[in-house]
Amino acid sequence: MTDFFIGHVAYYFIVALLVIGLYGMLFKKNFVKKLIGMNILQSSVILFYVVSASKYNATVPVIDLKFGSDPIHYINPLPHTLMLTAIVVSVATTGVALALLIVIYKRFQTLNEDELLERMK
Amino acid sequence: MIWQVELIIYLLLIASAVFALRVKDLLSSIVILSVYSFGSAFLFAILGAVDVGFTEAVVGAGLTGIMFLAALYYTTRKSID
Amino acid sequence: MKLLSYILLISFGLILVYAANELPTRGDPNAPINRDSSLAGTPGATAHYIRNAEKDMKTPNVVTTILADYRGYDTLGETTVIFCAGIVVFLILRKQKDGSKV
Amino acid sequence: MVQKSNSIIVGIVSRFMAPFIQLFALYVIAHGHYSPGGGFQGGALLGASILLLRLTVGDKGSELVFKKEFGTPLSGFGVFIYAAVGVLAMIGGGLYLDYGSLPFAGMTPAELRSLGILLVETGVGIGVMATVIAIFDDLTMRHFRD
Repeated sequence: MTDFFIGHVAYYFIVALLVIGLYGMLFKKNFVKKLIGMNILQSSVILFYVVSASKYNATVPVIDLKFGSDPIHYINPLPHTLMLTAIVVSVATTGVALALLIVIYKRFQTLNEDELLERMK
Repeated sequence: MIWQVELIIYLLLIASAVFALRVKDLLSSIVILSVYSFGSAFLFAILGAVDVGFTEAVVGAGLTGIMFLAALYYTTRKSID
Repeated sequence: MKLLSYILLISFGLILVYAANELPTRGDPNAPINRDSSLAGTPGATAHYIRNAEKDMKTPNVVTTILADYRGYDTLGETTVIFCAGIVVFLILRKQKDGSKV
Repeated sequence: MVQKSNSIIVGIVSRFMAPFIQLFALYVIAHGHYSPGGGFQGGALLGASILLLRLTVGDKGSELVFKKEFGTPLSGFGVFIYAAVGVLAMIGGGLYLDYGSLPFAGMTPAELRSLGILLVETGVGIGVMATVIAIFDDLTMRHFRD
């Protein structure tokens, strides 16, 4: 039971982070808060991939002469690569979203969802 | 891969995520988001993903915060919820 | 209506927790992601990358080799995505010629 | 439009720190073969050093380092370097982005692949750096002030 908990506790926390991010995106009315929730959600998904790539009794994926190139000694590098690109794309999407926020504020003078819907009429 | 250390960082992550969404002032909210990013970068590093941790520390804790600040400079920092 | 949304959110989290119980133990060397070959018998990608990285391109950092060489086409598209994001921000925020509001 | 910082200490310390950050970023790009690092991290660090100058020294001082007009064209140039390396491999007789057949004489395919990775990472670094700076400059454009 303890072993199961230790092996799976990371997943539970990641689910909690994902739900928190989703809560921020769905229930917060302020657009910046929604963006912060989106960042938290993205980060939790990246965390999930990295956690699932980890391996006991293994080292970082840089080939070491002491171990040779046997895959059993190294952590799985493929999810790291994919998540590396995901992080850099996330900063680009954040930039686009912030540009849209600035345009919205310049035109409607608000960042609140309800007020925005009211003023768009 | 010491799971007690990981547990502490996960608790820090959850606390910072909740507070980043709860705080009324958007400026402090962004600073707490940077704390969240840096904590997750530390977690990546101890999970063995040094490249991902490096990137997250530079991008998540640095550049994203700067961009949010630049956007807040032209909008408002008050939030109702 | 708000209560229903909360219930949906919490049940979504519970479903994810239930699904996470079926995942392999974290760090298990025999998990499907770390296996040498898949269930169908085809060789696993990761093992191939780690075995051949040093021999193929004299680069010890396996993440760099996968990023730039084995999956170079992927990274090309990804760089294009970043470039497009820069262009889009420029197009959204540029000064309008007729002086109209953005 | 970012104003110059009023504090002398912030200005001097950030002007002192920025070249070292850039040096470290170049080291990260060039040494990405042997240690954690590569184009994305080095480019983000280069961009961060310029943004540090933008935030503390102000627009006038930091445009001596990186002009605002260069942001968007340079990001396209980074992508161009990446694609051009692929075309170069095609000229050498291989497939697209197959660095083993780059047309440089006197090198084994393994060394050619190592060189190709370095060229590609340079392109990625330039692209990421320029895009980050361009996004920041667009977000803080002058005509939004009035």
